[in-house]
Amino acid sequence: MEAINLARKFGRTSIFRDINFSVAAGESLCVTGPNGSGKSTLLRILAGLLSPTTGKVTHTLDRTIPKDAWLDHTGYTGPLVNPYDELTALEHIRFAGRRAMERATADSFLTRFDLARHRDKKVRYYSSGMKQRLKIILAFLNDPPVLILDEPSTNLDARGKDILHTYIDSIRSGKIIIIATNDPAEERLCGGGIQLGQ
Amino acid sequence: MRIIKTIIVAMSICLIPMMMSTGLHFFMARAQTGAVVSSGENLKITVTPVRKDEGAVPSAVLYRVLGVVLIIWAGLAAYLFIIDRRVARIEKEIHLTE
Amino acid sequence: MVSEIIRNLAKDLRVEFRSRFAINISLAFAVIATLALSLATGGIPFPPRVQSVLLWLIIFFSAMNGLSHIFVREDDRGTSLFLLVSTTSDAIYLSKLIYNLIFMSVLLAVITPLFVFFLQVNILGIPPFIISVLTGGLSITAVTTILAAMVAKSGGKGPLFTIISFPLLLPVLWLSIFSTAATLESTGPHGYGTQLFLLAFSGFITALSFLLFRFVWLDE
Amino acid sequence: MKLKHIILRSVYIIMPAAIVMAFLWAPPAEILGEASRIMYFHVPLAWVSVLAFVVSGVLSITHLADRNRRFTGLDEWAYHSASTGMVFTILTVITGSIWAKISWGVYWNWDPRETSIVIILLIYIAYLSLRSALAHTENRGRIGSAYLILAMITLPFFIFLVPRIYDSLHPDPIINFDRTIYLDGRMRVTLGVAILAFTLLYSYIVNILNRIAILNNTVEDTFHEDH
Repeated sequence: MEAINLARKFGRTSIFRDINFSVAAGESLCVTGPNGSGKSTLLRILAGLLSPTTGKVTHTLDRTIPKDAWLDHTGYTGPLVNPYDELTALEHIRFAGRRAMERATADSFLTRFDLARHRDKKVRYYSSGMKQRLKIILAFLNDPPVLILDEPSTNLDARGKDILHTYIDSIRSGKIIIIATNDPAEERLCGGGIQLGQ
Repeated sequence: MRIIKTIIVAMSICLIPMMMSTGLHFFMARAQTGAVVSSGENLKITVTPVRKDEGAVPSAVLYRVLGVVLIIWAGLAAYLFIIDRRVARIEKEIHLTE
Repeated sequence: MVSEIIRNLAKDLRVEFRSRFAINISLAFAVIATLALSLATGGIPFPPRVQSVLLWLIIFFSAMNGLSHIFVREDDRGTSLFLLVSTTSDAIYLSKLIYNLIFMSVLLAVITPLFVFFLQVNILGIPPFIISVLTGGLSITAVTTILAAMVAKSGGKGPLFTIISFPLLLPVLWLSIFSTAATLESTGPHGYGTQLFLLAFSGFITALSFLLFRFVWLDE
Repeated sequence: MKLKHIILRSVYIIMPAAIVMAFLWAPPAEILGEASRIMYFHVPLAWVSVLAFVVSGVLSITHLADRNRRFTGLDEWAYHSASTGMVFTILTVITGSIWAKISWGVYWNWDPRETSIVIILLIYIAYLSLRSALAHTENRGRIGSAYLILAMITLPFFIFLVPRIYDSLHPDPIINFDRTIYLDGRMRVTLGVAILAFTLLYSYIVNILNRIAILNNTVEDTFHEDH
């Protein structure tokens, strides 16, 4: 994945400009910076949810992928990705799974993130930490080659963070992982980093 | 994805003559049954000029209406002219500063 | 693509079935309007032309109450980003269109019999009547689905949906009123010109909306 | 001064000429008499309404089709065209109903032509309220453009079909069974000049609005760069 001269404006306000980097498979990248420096915006541009005002992002798997198809090979989660209140965890997994999901796979994800007991509970009754775990499961679900995680450890307790970090470590090989964070523990997970807001 | 889109565009283009033909068919059917609302038969406008009194003096009302229309136009024209000049001036200033 | 549409549709049906309030409000509106009309007339039947106008007015306003909900809900609950991450915009449009068609058929299935029952409508040609009601409903749904997405993007501001739908629906409603009145009035052989036209029109508008949807739903 | 501006500013000469011609030079019509002179305002106004509608639709299509953003501000241009068009549409409706009162005896009778101009008016109202509801969102231009395209593509079916389904009181320029307007030579020239004058007026107003929008944008841009 490569980004050239990215800049983004909202209306007339410039958020950031001149961002250049490239990430290869197996590498990871941390985006850090104070609040309001455009971390989330940058991540949404990389996921193809927004377009940059100027500049260009290219995704290359075995060939260059058109922008419409980015989301097919990207797992994205962030503070604005909210699950449906009326559905249970299992129903979410069934909805977000691109391929027909085997029951065992879904169960292994739920067990790993300590949600197995709540799999048939509606998300309406979840605590914010449980919701965050579900959101992380949904991002990892399709085993995408690119993972874009916006503040993944928000609302997680120490145990939750621990599970997340070990899981990220275990799937690291062959994937591109981009994390926006302000947590020093998480910055250590990444190979490289971009600092925004200077 | 491209293919699906092309098919859809082609389909919608095919629909246009179909819509036109069904519409016209509908019209023809109505015209044949004679169920036409023809309240306007004897009211239709015939805009043919009066040839006889071509040299006749137009009435005073006509001049009055003409005057009113010209005044309205003068007001609008003045307004537009002022705005145009102001915009042109600012355009010049901005080009000077750049 | 097809599997995405099915996944999305199953999810929408499940979510909507669990909350149910959109369809309840639309149906309650339709029932109240029909009963109020019937009560006001005191059992004297209207002429067919007026009956047809009233029927389409009730259908139009009930539809306006409910058809935008499927998009507005996604934006209200903040789930639209999750939806976008999980499926493509084309699948979103098609699944929402199918959902709205189901919604509209439920609405028509309740409104029409109720209306016929309470306002003493004497239908002379039953199959053409049913077909003209169905094609009218189809056109209304086809036109308003993309408009519902626009309204959702503007924050679901109350009467905006009715305002922007009305000019585009006026001709459809006009033709539907006309053809429905014809089926109420005459026993003679019915041409299906208007119904065919509306069918082709909804196909055309659906194709156009499908092409335009990505510009409405995706952020720039 | 550029040629474009010279052409646009010629409206200051052509418009009064058209007004004077309409009142003094063109002969009055047979039945309607002097009142027929309203034709030289009503017909050009109606023409400009439709023109503005089509122009804003075409600009919207270009705005959406232009993926690499080679042109900027097309959606604003479409918006200006639509809002100017709306004023002209209202004037068309007013002059039309005066004419209708004089020749048919009623201000309004839902003639198909009247219906279609009212639908155009409603579309403009809907478009403008949609745009104001979308204020401060990034997608404003694109959603507004999508609405105008939908409106522009659906309307012709009804404009061309409905007058054929119902009989029109208006002289029909498309199929003339027996209701063509027979115009005198001088009337024809006056009408042509009037149409030219009103088209120029419309283009001139849209041009000024565009220039103001461009100025606004550059001023705000430089302001944000400074701070």
